[in-house]
Amino acid sequence: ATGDTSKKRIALTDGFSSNSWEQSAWNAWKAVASRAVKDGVIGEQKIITGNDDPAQQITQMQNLILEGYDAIVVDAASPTALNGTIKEACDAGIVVVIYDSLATEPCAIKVNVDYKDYGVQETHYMAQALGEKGNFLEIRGVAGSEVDIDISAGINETLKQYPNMHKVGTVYGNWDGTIAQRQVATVLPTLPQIDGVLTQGGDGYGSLQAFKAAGRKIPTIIMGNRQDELAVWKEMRDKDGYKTFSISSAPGMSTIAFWTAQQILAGKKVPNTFYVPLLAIRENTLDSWLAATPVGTAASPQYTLKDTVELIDDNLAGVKPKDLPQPKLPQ
Amino acid sequence: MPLAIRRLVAQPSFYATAGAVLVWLVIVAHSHGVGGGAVISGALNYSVFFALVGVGQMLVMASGAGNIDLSIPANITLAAYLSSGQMQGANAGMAAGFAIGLLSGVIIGLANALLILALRIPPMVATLASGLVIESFCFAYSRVSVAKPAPLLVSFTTQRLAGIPLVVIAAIVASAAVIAVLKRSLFGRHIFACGQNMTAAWLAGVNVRRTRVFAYVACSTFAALAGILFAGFTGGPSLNMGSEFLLSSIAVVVIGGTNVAGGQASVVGTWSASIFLFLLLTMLNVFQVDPGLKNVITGALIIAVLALGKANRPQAQ
Amino acid sequence: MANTSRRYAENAGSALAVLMSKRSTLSVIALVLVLVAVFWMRPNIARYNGVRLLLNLSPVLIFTALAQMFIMTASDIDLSIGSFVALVNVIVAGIASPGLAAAALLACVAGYGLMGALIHWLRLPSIVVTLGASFVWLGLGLMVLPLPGGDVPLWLSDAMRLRPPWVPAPVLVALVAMLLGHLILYQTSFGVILRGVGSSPAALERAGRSTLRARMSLYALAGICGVIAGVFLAGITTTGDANVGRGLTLLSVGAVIIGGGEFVGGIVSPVGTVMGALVMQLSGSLLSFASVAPAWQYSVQGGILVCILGLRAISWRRVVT
Amino acid sequence: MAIQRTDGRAADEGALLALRGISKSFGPVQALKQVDLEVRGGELLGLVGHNGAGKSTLMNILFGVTSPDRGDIILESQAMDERYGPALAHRLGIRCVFQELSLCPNLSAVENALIVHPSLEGTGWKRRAKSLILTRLHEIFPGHGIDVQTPVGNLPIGQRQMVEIARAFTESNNLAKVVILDEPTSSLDSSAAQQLLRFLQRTVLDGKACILITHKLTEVLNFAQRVVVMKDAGVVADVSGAGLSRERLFTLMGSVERAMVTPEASSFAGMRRVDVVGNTGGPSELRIEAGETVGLAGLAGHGQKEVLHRIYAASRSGRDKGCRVTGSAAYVSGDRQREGIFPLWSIASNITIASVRSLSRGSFINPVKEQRLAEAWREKINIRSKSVLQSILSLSGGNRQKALVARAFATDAEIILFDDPTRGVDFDTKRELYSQIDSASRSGRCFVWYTTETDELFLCDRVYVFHEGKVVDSLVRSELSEERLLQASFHEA
Ligand SMILES: Nc1ncnc2c1ncn2[C@@H]1O[C@H](COP(=O)(O)OP(=O)(O)OP(=O)(O)O)[C@@H](O)[C@H]1O
Ligand SMILES: Nc1ncnc2c1ncn2[C@@H]1O[C@H](COP(=O)(O)OP(=O)(O)OP(=O)(O)O)[C@@H](O)[C@H]1O
Ligand SMILES: [Mg+2]
Ligand SMILES: [Mg+2]
Repeated sequence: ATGDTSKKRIALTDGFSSNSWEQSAWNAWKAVASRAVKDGVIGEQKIITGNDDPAQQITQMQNLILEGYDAIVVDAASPTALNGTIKEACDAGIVVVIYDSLATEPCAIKVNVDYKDYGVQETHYMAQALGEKGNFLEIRGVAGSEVDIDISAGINETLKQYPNMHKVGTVYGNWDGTIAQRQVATVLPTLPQIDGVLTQGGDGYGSLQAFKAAGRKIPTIIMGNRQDELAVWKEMRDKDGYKTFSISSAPGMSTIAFWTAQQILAGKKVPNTFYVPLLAIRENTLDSWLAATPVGTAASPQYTLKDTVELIDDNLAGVKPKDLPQPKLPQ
Repeated sequence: MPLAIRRLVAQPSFYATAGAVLVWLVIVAHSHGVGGGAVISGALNYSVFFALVGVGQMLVMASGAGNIDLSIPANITLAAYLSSGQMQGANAGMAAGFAIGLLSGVIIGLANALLILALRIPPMVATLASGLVIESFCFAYSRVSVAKPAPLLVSFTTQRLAGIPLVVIAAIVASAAVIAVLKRSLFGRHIFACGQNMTAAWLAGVNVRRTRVFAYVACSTFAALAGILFAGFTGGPSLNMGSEFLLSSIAVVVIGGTNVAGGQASVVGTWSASIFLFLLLTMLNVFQVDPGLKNVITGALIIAVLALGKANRPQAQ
Repeated sequence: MANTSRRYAENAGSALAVLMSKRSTLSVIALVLVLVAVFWMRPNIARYNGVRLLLNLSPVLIFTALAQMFIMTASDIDLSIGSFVALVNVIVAGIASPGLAAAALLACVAGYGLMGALIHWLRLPSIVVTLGASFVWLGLGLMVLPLPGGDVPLWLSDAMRLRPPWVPAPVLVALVAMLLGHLILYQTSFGVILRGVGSSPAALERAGRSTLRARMSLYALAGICGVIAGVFLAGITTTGDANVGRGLTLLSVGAVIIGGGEFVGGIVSPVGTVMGALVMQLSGSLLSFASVAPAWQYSVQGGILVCILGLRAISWRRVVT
Repeated sequence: MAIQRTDGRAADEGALLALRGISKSFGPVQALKQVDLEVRGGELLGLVGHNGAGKSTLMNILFGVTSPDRGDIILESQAMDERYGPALAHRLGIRCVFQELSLCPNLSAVENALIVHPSLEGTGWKRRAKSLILTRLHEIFPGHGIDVQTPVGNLPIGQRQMVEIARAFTESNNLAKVVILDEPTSSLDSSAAQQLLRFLQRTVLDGKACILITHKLTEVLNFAQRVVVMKDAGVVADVSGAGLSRERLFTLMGSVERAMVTPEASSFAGMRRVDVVGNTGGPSELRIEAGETVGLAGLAGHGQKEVLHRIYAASRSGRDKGCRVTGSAAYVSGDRQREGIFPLWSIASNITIASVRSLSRGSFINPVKEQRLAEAWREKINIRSKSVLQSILSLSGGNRQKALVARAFATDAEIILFDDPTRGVDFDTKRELYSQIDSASRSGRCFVWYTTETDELFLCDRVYVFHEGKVVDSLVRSELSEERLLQASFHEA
């Protein structure tokens, strides 16, 4: 749609604290949104970040409502706690678009990722890579979050198809390298040899460190898209041909959410929930993705308006969305 | 009870140590003896960071009721970033990395002391505020700079000598030095005097201000040291690497038998408590306990160890 | 510290000095400044609806801070109040039967009282007991509601939308909270005992009063305030989430201190505490209105705390010497 | 131990309360051995004895704060069981003014009065409590000038003591029948002390009983109708106060009266140690020379303590322009609870804390030297304990005070600042202390001595009298007289 949005104001509130995934999401948003402001596509943009605290994010949203933003993009720190406030925003005629961690309030537009497929894909990869057998460790995310439940369900349902793959342990790594390292270290001594680690992203690097520190054989660890995960993968691949697979949701989703908000303001019809493909990195694309990912961030495409419109249209038409745009190598 | 046992039980560190041993036995029993040694050396490898941070927090807490450092998490993170940022993944930058990391610790300690002593802001709030400010610096720094620890540092934190990680040996030496300082040195005497009664300490010729500044600086230097090493251990800094240390730094100190009201401290207890908490986590993970129940058990055990220790230890009124 | 205010008044002898010597004065000034800044930056907020939305969530922090204040009256500190409020929220949203939920809430208050008794009997440091308790509350919350969700009773979410004439509901809540806190601690004879236990339990015992009862009452009062905060939270969010209380604990400590309270000696001010809670609540909004860059948002928050408390120390000292 | 009884009255006759065969030990320390005591209505009973004799312990048992190992407490002809405690004691009309103050510092005098009167609950408690405490304050200490609405922690120690005393005599449904006063005058200046003693004399006329524990023997000699003497955990004498002479009391207490030490003129004259000009204003400045003992007199709370603090701070920082100090200073506070002892430490550590610096090489303390120093001073100053390694809390109040004096003497400070250091110290101990001061000043130490006891001022070479924070008079020993002091104290010179 091409309605005039040059006076419109769009804000982002991210309820999570600053891990590299979130940082990449903000960086992507900032690059795209400030460009849009400069180009006169929208009037004003703003980012507010949080502290993993839903209560704080509620306040932030209320402030954005008070400030009269036309659209608010949300990465919700709680799937439910913000519902009341989101409703309030919708009632005030504000466009609310949620991405990554969703909230359940129906009035908001949701940019979603098929997290169950996340678990399915990595488990299939693992089965292939290890000949459908072996001992596995599952690293889960934040207990009680929907994303964690979905990925774990994908993993465990797929594992049922492979009777010789045994899950011998589970820990919660909170998608955080440091925590994952500690949690994995607690269980390692009592576990038999581990052949593979099924992860949820952000925790691959930390688990690897735990295996190293314990002096154990390094298993096949599924990586997320953080730079450290990709870098260590490349390093081990170059050294002794280590093979693995990286899957993740792309932080650049925040820019899809941005353009979605802009399009709605411009008058486009958008489905209530639409899906963004997962970002899968394989050996052949590792180098280009790593090169495009600065230290301390996570691999992610930046979406243009055109990408977003195509994605929405594909979703509307019910066709499988195209794969993610490949990284533009830095000039 | 025979006298020897009574003495043992009266040690401030007794219950934390007993708890650690007990939990370890449960783990080993569960795994039918598999990995008993590995559990301990793994526990040491992690506890060392909590113990280092705890020893610093202990010095602050022993220096008087209400003294506490909540800026530790941010401090750890900043030191980790600054030092790894200096090292840039090369051994050549290691000395400079350590220096700059420790320096940031010293400066933070001085800043905390300034807020607390000069502006007379209660320590809990002052360090909460300074922690927030430091967090901003971490945040800003992490975006502009590449941070990677030196390979030598990485191997130092993971290498073992006779099954004991090198970094643990180093930390034990450092802790022994702290014990000596507390038991025998003027500073130790002064810090405990301040801890019991600041007015009395001042009137007895103790330089209260200097002692307290020293306690805060020592604390944040320990935290910075732990941060530098922890960055090596985890292969590189991350923004929330310190958050685990906020509550646990307090927990290990007090479970370890240090008097929260000040005036008395236990380095051994702090170590024991660090190991106890890690083994507790191990046990709950090994038993695959649900997250909810895991939290309940952890909380209840922290209170139980504390209560047992307090109930059976003779105390001054 | 105890006699600073008096010295202040003596030495300066002016009306201003008398005003400054009041414990809650600083929080009043801070609140006015923050409000002025907010209204100046966003003039359209200075209306019924603006204020209502601006302070929508403040009852949660106000009652959490009052809970913290009751604990601090006993010269203790509560590191668990945040997760306790979350637990209450989860109970309200996650337990469908009203009878059962009410019973659970009563048990929560009793649990708080027992925590006080435990701290008293064994003379345990409250900071660690409550630290342990924070894990217990969080764990219980996760057990009641492993996944965020649930539903709150309709009457509750409706009550949160009440719009009384003239004064927005959150402001009314703040006023009532102030009044209640003040009445309990300063106008009843029982309040005298409650404050006494924080400064000199031995003196209370020698006066023939039960310090155990006083301690337990303070903790139970804190529990009640925690329950009120949790119910407000449930009403506003309309669902339950065990992880929701994270930031509340330290904010509540900040609120009590800004409000003129002290960590030891049973010195607290309910009026100041409520003001302090509003200041903490609004300083977040201030950051958002001022469009502070994400990296520096923490810094500014820390800076505001330091400024307010530093100002208190400096302004007192200047007149003292 | 045969008890000497000179008033022939039979036991129990008219007794308000009786203690029978009370024994109490704290670990190895036997604090009380088979003690009997009766208190009759209408009498002011003096209870005296050396430090650690067991007086406070006995009173704590009587009041229910401590429970005895053996023996009975008989109130209103009934033996109390194990439920006996402060609450019951209050209900039965027993009141106690403790040696270590027991007011809540964050509560006002009014509120502190409330907490001992459960019956004041309900509306109007503030008004009623206020009138209760004010009436008593006016009655006992006319012209006290105490703000009863301000937290008592803001009041100077003397006023706090007054509040606590007045509170013990307030009556609601709870009457005050027996009031125990444990060293009540230790923080009062002499005029307030006189007011109190006269009030006690009056109040027992209407059937109340008061037990007065004090080390100021004149108070007992002049006011008590009966005197009970304790020594080494037991009662050794129970005599009528009428006609009791000082000498006789000393004999009963087991002390031999020696002549007061008469200080000699100092031979260090001329070497200026302290020079305070600034704030003291007034007709004379404050000057102290080596070897001199200088007394600070005047009513309690008129700035003497502040000057001591100022000298001490100046000796440590040297930044105070109005206060020049040459040499180092050591401070001995009489408020041992708040500014003296380190409760978690042994006696030895408490003694050596101020001198560990000189016992250390580098910054490490030599433990052997430290122990030796502590042991030496324990002996020199006669601290009653088995070993210096025992906890400081195992000492009685007076002995704790001795440890604090030992702390100051063990340093190499040239100036010793005394902040009423003999508060609650028995007569023998005081005398030992005086001779210590004398010999120390002969070796060039100088003493700045704030005291509430006029007797001690006569030991000083020079006395500065304070009024409202200023030095209003300066007297050398030859000019010193009780009248002069009083005149100057009230600034009527
Ligand atoms: N709580 C206690 N623990 C151990 N010993 C104690 C305790 N209270 C008193 N004592 C000991 O009991 C004895 C009697 O002490 P008490 O305080 O009754 O003496 P006192 O006559 O009041 O002395 P003073 O005149 O110095 O106040 C002393 O030897 C003291 O050390
Ligand atoms: N004032 C007192 N009141 C009650 N009990 C006391 C008191 N003083 C000592 N005790 C008891 O006597 C015993 C010895 O106490 P003490 O404090 O001397 O131990 P300590 O180990 O020698 O101390 P320190 O650490 O100073 O060496 C303890 O069991 C203690 O409970
Ligand atoms: Mg006594
Ligand atoms: Mg005594």
